[in-house]
Amino acid sequence: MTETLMTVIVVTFGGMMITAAIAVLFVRDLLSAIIITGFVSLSASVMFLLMDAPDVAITEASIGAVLATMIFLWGRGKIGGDG
Amino acid sequence: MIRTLTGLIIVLVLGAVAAAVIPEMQMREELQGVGYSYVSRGMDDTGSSNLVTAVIVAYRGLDTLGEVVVLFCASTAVVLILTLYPIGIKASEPSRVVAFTAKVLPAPILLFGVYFIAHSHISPGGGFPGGTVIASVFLLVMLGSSSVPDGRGRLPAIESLAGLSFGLLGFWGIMTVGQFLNNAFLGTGTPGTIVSGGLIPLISIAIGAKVASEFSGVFKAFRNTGGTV
Amino acid sequence: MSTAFYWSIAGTAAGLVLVGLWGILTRKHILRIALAFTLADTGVNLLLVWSGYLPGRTAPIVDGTISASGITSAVVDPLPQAMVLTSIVIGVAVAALFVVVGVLASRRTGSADVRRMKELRW
Amino acid sequence: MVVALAVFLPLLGAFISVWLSRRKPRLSVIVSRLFLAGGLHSTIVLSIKLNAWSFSDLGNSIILRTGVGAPPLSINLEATGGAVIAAIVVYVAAILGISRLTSRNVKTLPLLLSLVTASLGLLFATDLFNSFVFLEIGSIITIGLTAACRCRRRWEVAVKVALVSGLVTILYLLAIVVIYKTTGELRFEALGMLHGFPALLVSGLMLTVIMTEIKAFPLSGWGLDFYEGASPGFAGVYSATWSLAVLMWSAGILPRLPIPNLQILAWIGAGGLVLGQFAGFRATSPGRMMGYSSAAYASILLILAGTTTGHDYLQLTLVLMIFAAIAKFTVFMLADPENENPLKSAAGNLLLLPILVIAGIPPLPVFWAKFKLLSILAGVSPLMLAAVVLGLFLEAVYLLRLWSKRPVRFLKNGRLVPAVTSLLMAAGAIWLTAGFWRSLSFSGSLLSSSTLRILFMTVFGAGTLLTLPGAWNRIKGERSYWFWMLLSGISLTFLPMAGNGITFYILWEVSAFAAVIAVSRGSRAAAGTFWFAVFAAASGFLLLASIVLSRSMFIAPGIPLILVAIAALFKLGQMGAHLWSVRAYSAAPATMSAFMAGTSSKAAVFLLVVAALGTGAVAMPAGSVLAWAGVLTALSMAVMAALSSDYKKVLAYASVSQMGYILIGLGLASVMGWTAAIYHTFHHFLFKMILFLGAAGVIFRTGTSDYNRLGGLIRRMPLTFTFTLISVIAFAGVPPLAGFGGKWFLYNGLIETGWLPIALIAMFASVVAFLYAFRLLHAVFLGQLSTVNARVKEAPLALLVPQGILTAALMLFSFRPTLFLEHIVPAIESLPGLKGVAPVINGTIVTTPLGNWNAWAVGMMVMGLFGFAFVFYWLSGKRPKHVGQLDIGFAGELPPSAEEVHYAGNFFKPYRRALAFLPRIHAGKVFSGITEVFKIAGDSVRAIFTGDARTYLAHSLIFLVIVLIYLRGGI
Repeated sequence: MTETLMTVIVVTFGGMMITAAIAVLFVRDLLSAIIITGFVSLSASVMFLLMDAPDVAITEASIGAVLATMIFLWGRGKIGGDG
Repeated sequence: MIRTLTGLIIVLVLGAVAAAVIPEMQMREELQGVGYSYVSRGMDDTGSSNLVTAVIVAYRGLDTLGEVVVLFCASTAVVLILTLYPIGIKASEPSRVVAFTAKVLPAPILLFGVYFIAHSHISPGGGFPGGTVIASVFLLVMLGSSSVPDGRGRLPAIESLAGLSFGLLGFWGIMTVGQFLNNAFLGTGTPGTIVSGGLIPLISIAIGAKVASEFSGVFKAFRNTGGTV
Repeated sequence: MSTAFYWSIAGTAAGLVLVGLWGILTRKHILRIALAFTLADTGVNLLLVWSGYLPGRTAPIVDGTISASGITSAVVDPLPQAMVLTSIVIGVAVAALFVVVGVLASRRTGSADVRRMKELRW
Repeated sequence: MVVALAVFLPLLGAFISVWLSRRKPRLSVIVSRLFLAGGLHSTIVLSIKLNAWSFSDLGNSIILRTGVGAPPLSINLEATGGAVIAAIVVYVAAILGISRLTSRNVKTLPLLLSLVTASLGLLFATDLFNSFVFLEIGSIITIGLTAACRCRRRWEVAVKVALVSGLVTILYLLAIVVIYKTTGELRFEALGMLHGFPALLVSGLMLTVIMTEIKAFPLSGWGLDFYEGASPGFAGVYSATWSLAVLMWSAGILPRLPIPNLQILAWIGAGGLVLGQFAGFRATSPGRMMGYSSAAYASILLILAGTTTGHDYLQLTLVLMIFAAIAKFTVFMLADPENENPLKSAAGNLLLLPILVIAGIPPLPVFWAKFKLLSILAGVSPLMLAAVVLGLFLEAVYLLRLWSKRPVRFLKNGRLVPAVTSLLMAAGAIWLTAGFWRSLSFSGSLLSSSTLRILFMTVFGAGTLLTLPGAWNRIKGERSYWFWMLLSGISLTFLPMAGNGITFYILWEVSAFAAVIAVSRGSRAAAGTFWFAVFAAASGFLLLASIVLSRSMFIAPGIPLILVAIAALFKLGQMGAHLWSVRAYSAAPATMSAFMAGTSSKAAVFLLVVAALGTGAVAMPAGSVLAWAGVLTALSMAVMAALSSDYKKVLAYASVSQMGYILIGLGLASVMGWTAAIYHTFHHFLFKMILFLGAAGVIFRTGTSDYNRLGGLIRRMPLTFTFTLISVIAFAGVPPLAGFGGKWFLYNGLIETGWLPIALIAMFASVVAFLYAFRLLHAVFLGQLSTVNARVKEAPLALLVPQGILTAALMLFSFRPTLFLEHIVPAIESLPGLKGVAPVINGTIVTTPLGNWNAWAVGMMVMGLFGFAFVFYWLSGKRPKHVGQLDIGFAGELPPSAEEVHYAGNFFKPYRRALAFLPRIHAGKVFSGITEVFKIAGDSVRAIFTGDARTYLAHSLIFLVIVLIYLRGGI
């Protein structure tokens, strides 16, 4: 994997993450927002991997992405509604 | 709308003002400060070939103890609040897919989690992700059955024991070499083997058990409908 | 070239922080605010790891490919990674508590809108 | 080892209790207490090892190494002396608060225990990231316990705390990124290694984090809501554990912030103090008041960080923070948890001590720190000093309101907490007072003339002794107040012995607040106490400001002198401050009114004398201001007295009016004027005491002070009447009795100086004085006896004997004024800076430029004439006809109201009409105007706390942006 390729990946990922983050704020449906947040976390975990941080990547994937998303989903189920 | 714009302006101004720091944050070629020392001495000091684990569990074990306490407090608080004000839903009969998954997957996932924990000083992983993975097994089992599993007292007991053993390991360090949470006083073994890194594996197990029992407790509380927990 | 890589990560991370802060300031649904916090948290964590990142090196795990003597020029800084591990766990712990409190608060006030939760003021 | 036990024993307890609390709840509480007790023991051992109790080597420390290796690789916990003392407070609060917190749910135990560990961890932390972890533990526990306690608005509070701590997390981590990236270090020392913009960015971020965490204005919104909405049990424990730890931690970080000029912190603090306390001034909920008070302490911390260093800094922060924490803890623990609005039904009596501690009243511990802080600020910037004094005053006002509006209630249980904390606060007071003892002086050097010193001490001492017996006679609804009156009197008695400003100030404040407490124990006290307390606080703060501004010596000319003059005028009840005096005199227990009007008001005269002497003499312009203030008060208050129809109110107005003459005398700055003032001071003491003690007797027997329900008491209380008659003659200023002497000297002085308009108004005022004196005698003692009072007895001996003694003294000095003057006049002549000629004393004759005054001859002559008239009257044989009070001659017509029927009703109707041309002086309006301005200011400030949690977050971010822009010197 060349550095150029890595840069391209990172720039693409970064752009997507920021777009997704803005989408989290503005998308109507709360469920989508939660899932997009999970996606951002997952992308971050990829970025951690790219920055030579496998421990962090594993933790971010299992805790930051999966667990947090589950908690948010639970919360949404209890509150309901969008906003 | 006005609020959204105002917020945007505040945030953008903040970003613009803080951006002046960029020239001072240039990329480095060499490790600096304590990072260099960790890398150069880490293996000799701790016997852990995973330097991140060496930092987490050995050098800065106090942070990790704090981290354990954070999780402990958060889970205690969540369980406490949800016990006082139960808002769970009655567990419905699980679908067959879920029930099947709940039967098949636990064993491999459990193995995965245990590996994370036991090998934290050799390879990526550690007590926190390992514990979370194990807790997800619990969640899976719970989802696969129609009733809330009756772990009355058992989860807190594991939690207590795990926490106590972490704490007592800390005091052991103080009593032997006068340094709280020191884990290298028994010798550090050969880096790269499973029995190495001093007490790191033991501490990882304690952390893993604690994290697993805490998250399991939280999952259970999420499903609590007002019965006794 | 690696400079571009380096700074694009920082840019992404800083962007996430700012978007997160923006969301915290402007969203009104309590869970959405929690999501915004998670975004900002993710951004900060990226920044932390980034602060210890040295391009062209490997993860701070010693295996057969790294000689003990040349290790200081072979791996990235482990400390920020250790801090981020802590920070991720703390983040999720706070998020869980926040969600639970938020859920109960919105069930009490009948709405998940934080603007409705200002009985206490002045 | 000991440090590890101190920090981590509670954590082990928490780990155990999470399991035990489910199995054996009671046992788990006991076990937790044991763990806490063990930890407390360890901290005490530490404090002894560190010799922390001397408060002098607070920087000493014992280090606990953790992990592997040594810093900067690993993390140390450093138990410094100051942190250890704070840790002891944390433990004590946790042990005392445990039963309150677990009374509903034992499962909160692990959280409480972890909170102790987190607090100690933060107190001992030496590493930035480590502090972050502890901060997070604390926030999580705060959220959890807020939500778990039973209080109606817990969810709202929990959400707000969670949001704010989330933001703090992000900002703090950003700071850590910058710090680590640029220095490669995480210890506190790393802050000092920063340069250039990273240093400024980190400073801005850390400052925002700290100010949000310690709830400093304007980032205090969430804290206010927290204190108002959280359950008092948890709020109390929080304030003495976590909040204390965060404050002490911040105190460690703030001076390390890498900004070029740390003094900016002090300005942020001072500005926040004033604005925040303006907002607090408007708070209505007790919990919120406590929140504003903690914002005040946070601001003070910033001020300290910006102006003090080294040992002073450690000591001041420690003393301020721990005692405020203990006091706040006590206040919250006194709240009644069963009540819907718990703090509003707090135990009223026990609330006083913690509130006085927080307000910083001497000699309570916080005072010493505040005094030292103000002394330091006087050298930094007078503007900052003014801001801080104003802020502290506003804080005192709402704290006093909190106390004075409390209904009296006692806790059914839980006396242990106030007992222990009161003990701690008292011990602190004694400890610190002992520490500062060397700075006190009782050489009496403030007033060089020993004669005058003895005179004032006699007045204060005799006044206290003569009123004390009367304090045992209480009417229904009054609570025991003799102790407070005695305390007030004792401090007054020592006042002339004060050798420097601070000693004077302490005695002054103790006396004033003891009087406040005594007044508050009257049956109708609610209305009067608050304003009395406010003016006492105001005069106290003015005095304090002038003392610190003058530096060591008592009073310097210029602003300090003006402040002292205003303080004294407030105390005298002059210039509109009669607002408090009239209310307080009429609300206080009757004997207490006598003490205040007759005795403690002379303290202000003493202050003015001292102040005038300290600056050579009152300068001419200031003197004429004083004189005009005096004469206008004399007139307006005399009019008010004439028109009032309440016994005690009349006396109150009369007192204030008489004080006006003293002011004129002092304002003259001549020997004659001062002779008049001192003479009048002494004689006013005599006759006002007689009058008020007489009034106390009447009120004690009849239960009322309303003219319309009195009358004809001459036959039931002949002795009281006699004494009252004598003193009325005396203070009306008619020869032969003593009141005349004062006026004689006064007119001499006025004519000598050429202040004729003042002389004319003063003369007119004394005519009015005659009117109200006349009315008083009539309304109370003459006329028809009310049927209600048909059986009242003569006043008790405890009141009569002092009146008799005072009357004897009055008669003696009336007929032989030279006995008094031959000591006083030389003393006044010897004072520096007074102009004009002195009266010459020759035997019984006093000679002034206007003529001779032979009191003995005049007295004899008047007595002779009086006797002649009496004999003539007796021989004429005309006797008054006895008419019952309700025996009315109206023909079949019902009188409209009692006032129309009563002899004394609308007594001065003709004069009221005649005096209508006089401008109605409503000085009260000036103060209500000021209050109104304060209210508007407060409302506009506190409008920023909208209650929307996101606004609070915006405050923090906007503050951060502004600080960064400021530090960068522009965008």
